[in-house]
Amino acid sequence: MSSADDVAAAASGLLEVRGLVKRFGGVTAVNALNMTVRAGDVHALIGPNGSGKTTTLNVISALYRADGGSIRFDGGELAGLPAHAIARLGVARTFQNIRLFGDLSVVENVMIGRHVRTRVGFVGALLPGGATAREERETREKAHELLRFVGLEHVAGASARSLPYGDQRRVEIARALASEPRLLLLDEPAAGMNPAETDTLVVLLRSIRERGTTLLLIEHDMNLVMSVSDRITVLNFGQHIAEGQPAEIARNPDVITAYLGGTLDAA
Amino acid sequence: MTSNPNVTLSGPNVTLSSSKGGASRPVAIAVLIAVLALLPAFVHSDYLLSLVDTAGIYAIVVMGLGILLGFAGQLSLAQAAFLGIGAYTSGWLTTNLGWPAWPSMGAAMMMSALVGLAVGYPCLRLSGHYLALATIGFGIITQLVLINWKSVTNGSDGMGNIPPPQIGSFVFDSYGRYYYIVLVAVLACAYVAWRIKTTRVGRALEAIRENEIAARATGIDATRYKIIAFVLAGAYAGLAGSLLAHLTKFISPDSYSFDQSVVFLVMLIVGGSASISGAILGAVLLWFLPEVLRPLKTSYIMVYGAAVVAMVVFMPRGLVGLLDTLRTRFTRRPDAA
Amino acid sequence: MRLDRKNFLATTGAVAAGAAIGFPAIVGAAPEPIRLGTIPCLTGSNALLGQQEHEGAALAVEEINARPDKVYGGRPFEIVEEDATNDNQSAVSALNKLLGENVVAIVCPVLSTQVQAMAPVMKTHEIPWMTGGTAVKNTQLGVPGMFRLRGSDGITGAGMTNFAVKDKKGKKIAILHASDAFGVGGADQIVQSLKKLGMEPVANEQYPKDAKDFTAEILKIKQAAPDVVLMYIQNPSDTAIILKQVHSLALNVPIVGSPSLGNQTAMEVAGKDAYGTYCAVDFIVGFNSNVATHFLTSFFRKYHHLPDVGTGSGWVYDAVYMLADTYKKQKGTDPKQTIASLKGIKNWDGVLGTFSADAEGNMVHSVSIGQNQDGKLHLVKKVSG
Amino acid sequence: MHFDPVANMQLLVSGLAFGSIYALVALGFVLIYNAVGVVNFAQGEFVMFPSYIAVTFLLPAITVFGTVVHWQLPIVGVYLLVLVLMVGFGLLFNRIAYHPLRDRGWMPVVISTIGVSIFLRNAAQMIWGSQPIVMPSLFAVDTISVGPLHIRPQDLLIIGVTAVLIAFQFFLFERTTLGKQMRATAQDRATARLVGVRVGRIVAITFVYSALLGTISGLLVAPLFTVTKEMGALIALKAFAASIVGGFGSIPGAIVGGLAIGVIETFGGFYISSAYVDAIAFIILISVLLVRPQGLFGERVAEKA
Repeated sequence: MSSADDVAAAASGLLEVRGLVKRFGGVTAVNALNMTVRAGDVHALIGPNGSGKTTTLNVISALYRADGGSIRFDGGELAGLPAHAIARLGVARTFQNIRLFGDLSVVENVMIGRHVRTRVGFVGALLPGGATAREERETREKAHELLRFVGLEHVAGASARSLPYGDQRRVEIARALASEPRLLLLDEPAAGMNPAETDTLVVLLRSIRERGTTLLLIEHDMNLVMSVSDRITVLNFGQHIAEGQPAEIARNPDVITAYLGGTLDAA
Repeated sequence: MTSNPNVTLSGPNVTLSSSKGGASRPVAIAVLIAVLALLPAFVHSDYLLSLVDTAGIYAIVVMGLGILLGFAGQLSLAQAAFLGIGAYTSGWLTTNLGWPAWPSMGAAMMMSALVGLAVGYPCLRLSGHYLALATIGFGIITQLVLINWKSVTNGSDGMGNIPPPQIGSFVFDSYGRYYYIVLVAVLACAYVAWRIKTTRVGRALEAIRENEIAARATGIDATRYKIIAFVLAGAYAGLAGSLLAHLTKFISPDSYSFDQSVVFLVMLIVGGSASISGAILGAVLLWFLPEVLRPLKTSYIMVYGAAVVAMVVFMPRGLVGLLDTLRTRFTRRPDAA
Repeated sequence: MRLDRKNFLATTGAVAAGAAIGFPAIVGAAPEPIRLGTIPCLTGSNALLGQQEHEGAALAVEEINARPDKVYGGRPFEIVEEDATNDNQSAVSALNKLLGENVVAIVCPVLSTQVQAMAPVMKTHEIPWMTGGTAVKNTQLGVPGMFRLRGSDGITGAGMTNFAVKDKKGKKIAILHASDAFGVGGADQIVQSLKKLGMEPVANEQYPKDAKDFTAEILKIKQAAPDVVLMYIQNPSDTAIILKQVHSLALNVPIVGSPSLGNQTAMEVAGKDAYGTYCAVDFIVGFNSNVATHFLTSFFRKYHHLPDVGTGSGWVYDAVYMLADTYKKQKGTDPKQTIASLKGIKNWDGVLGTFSADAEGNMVHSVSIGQNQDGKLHLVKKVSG
Repeated sequence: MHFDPVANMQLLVSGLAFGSIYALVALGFVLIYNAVGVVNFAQGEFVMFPSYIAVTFLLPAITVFGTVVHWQLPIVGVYLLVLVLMVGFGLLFNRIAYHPLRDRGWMPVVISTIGVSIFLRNAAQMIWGSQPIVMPSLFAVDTISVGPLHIRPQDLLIIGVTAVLIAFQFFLFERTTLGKQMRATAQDRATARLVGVRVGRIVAITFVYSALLGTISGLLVAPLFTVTKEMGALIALKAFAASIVGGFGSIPGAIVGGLAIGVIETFGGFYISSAYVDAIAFIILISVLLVRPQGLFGERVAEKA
């Protein structure tokens, strides 16, 4: 890659990770990671197990505190901000091991996703009618609309826990989308899905991108990665070993070595 | 795998119980309130009325605990201490400064809410059993302060001559009259809890209860909302404490013990922790249960203990869950096919 | 309105039977019993006190009902008992329940805080209230018909102090007391009595509720090197444990305790550790009237253990007998009339001594100082308040 | 208040004795917590109930259900009998209060153990009445004097038995298959089940062992405390505090926490205020929690996202 490309990428980077370090005890999980996610892209973060992908996502969304480096989102520094503030700035996410509000209904899960886009506080809640009722109605409508979008409107009233695995993942996505994020972090969205569900997911991810949401995606399913990604960053042992378009990555010898000599011929 | 259509059974209106409960719900509530308002016209026994008054006051404490534990998932075993703080604030203001009862009640609520804030803030770092123990510690310390800070609390002797509230020359000095104050307070507290539960704040609290990490990642300032829950639980208990003080007119530190906090917790869990009607039902049932068992003489507390175990084992979602199940069983049959 | 299911069934049964044979149910019925209310703490951490209260009342009623000379108008006593449990709220509801039960007099719980919590309700009912609660305040609450059948903390505290200072020649007095209302109230009375003598306690230690280790308190008192230690404690179990620890920590000075020290349970539990200690008591075996001797023997026959006369059973026994005598004398059970009669009680002989009512309703005006000699209490002297 | 070395020694012995009891009961808490992830609020009754059973068979005469019985048996036999009965008690407790609720999270179990605790306390009152009962001591003398120091042999016994039990527990957990299975169950029940541990049985054994620890604590303190239905309540609360100060789930933590609370309380009662002695313990506890939420010996729970 030429340096001119880098400058261009940096100029339009929605998320810029520079020199990111995260240690657990003596283990360095993420080591001086650089990564640029361009606005409007589907950006995949791949690497073997234990390469620090999820840790990177967790540091970006402030579930872990970074031990060094910077994370700039739309020009502002994220490192040091609490998780909820980052969500407020427009970074939403899903989790590798699904984290739904299990006892609540599907639509309530998505309504909670609207939290940062709604205002009514404690005092507002006590006042009957007016603005509160309107906002409630809008929140609910918006939630139903999103459930339609992910294809789950028919289970809106069911408890989130009662859904099959694949549907739970889609509820998580709908919940994340409810905050109208500019950047959506997806941690292995296809895990546990059957091929049919994965196909639906691909369609869904594409349409999310069409809505103008930037995606940063961790995924093991290389078919999925290669078919939806605009750019790919490859991690190994917490370090960035390659970044580029899917085709470049598939040819990169370092990447192939990292995957134990396997080939990424699926692309 | 496609999703199972059966899961839609409960439907959004049932599980959300918010705006559109159908026309029957407001009517049912109005009828219930009307019946409750007429109660003293039919019940003349001071004994029963005093039980009802106290049950209502306990329902307020338990609703407060419901907001903290049922909604937000934070276990506190210090509700009795907040009850005490409310009672003593009211008692001190009326007997020492000569305040009338009404503003004292407000002050009692504020005071307990403030202490709730002070306790909630450092306790936020703790969860589960750790939080439980920190609140037990706070409760025990509060009771010790009530016993030993004699210049303000009058120590173990307690504080007497707390005046009843009055409007003009109408004094709320009988159980029947006081009933209306309790009724209004219970309804107001239930309304507040219900509004919280069914709007954004309540959803945020429930999100924290269900999964705090996901809640934070969704943009919910968990710290802030947990403090709100602590403050509300404090305010509810403070109001209840004050109501109790003006009803009995005498307070002493032994009423605000750890054991009493445990009783409130049991009331909530038996009623159904995430539900407002559950909190009220639990409080009323477990306050009346020992009274009903009185004819068993000394063995009744034993039976009460066994009943608590049985209720937890056989009614997993509390009384409210049991009622829900029964209702579903009787109303769903026609369209079950 | 009576809520008791058994009574309801009995009444309906009688009415039905009466209707069946064409007679009104009243005719031929046994004389209506005199219903007497009691509110002991039967459950909770003060259950021991409640049990003793219950035993005293039950014994008295059993005896009276068997003695035609004591029964007024052939009407037997019937006890309506409600558990005051351990908290004020339940005590008040127990009281409210009793008040709906058509009782003519009520024997209060022995805990003074419960009595005070009940006071607002008691004020609105003019019936005799018989109490054993010793807080000075109890008879000053403005409750019409309040009578105390034991010496108040004022009398006891002054008696203990005077004995310690004058008889035991104590110059340095230490106090050890419980943190409950009884302990604190009593300790305050002792401090006041000392003040009257121009003295101050060299140590005034309070131990917390449910404490089991008193090493810290006892060592602190030991450091103050007192001549006499005064103890004001209600719970007999606490008393016994403290005496054991006083002994094992070798605090070898005269000890003068509140009535619980001379209490049967405490003496049995403490055993040798209580030998030689003094206590202020309402009652000492062998130094009271025939009434007392009779009470002790029949109590033992019925319950197979000795009563705690002062704190526990004696005052309740006296209360029931006093009411029986009064009903008989005034030929009626009208509560207002009874209050008036009780106010006029003079030199009435009971288990706890001779009762005379003063203006506030206090009936006992002196206290005995006893010494535990090899497990038995011996009268040292009688002191008045 | 002048500094007095003798008084300090005296306080230390007493504090250690009480601390040992807290530690023993705390071990019971920790075991159950480790095995099933809940706090047993009836742990205090695990101390109280066996004490009553013991005095029933030890005393020359005792009132049971209102009738006097004279069962006076030799002390060793009684101790064995109580231990056997408490094995059954532990099994029954598991069956009634825990087993039906095992899949329902920790809150219902907490409530059910509270229910059992209420039941047992009042059952004890029904059976044995409200009179405090003295448990005869094993020792002929109450106190031995070492120079100016007065020591109760019972205190030494408590400290000694606790030390032996801790050693036994160490041996059990580190050296025996049963202990290893208990540890495996504690750490990860699903995995334990996979490798062939009969989890249900191990949980039952845990309850039994915890009941036995309570029993031994009860037999040790009863001669000092007198047997009452309330005797276990405050010990249990302090032991609960001790186990949290030490770090919940940590066995060395429970021991150090128990001893620390015992000693701090006794010294606090002497040097600061005996009126606030319970507050002292809890203030220290809350401070420890705020500085080190995982307790002194607890492992920092790895953040998981």
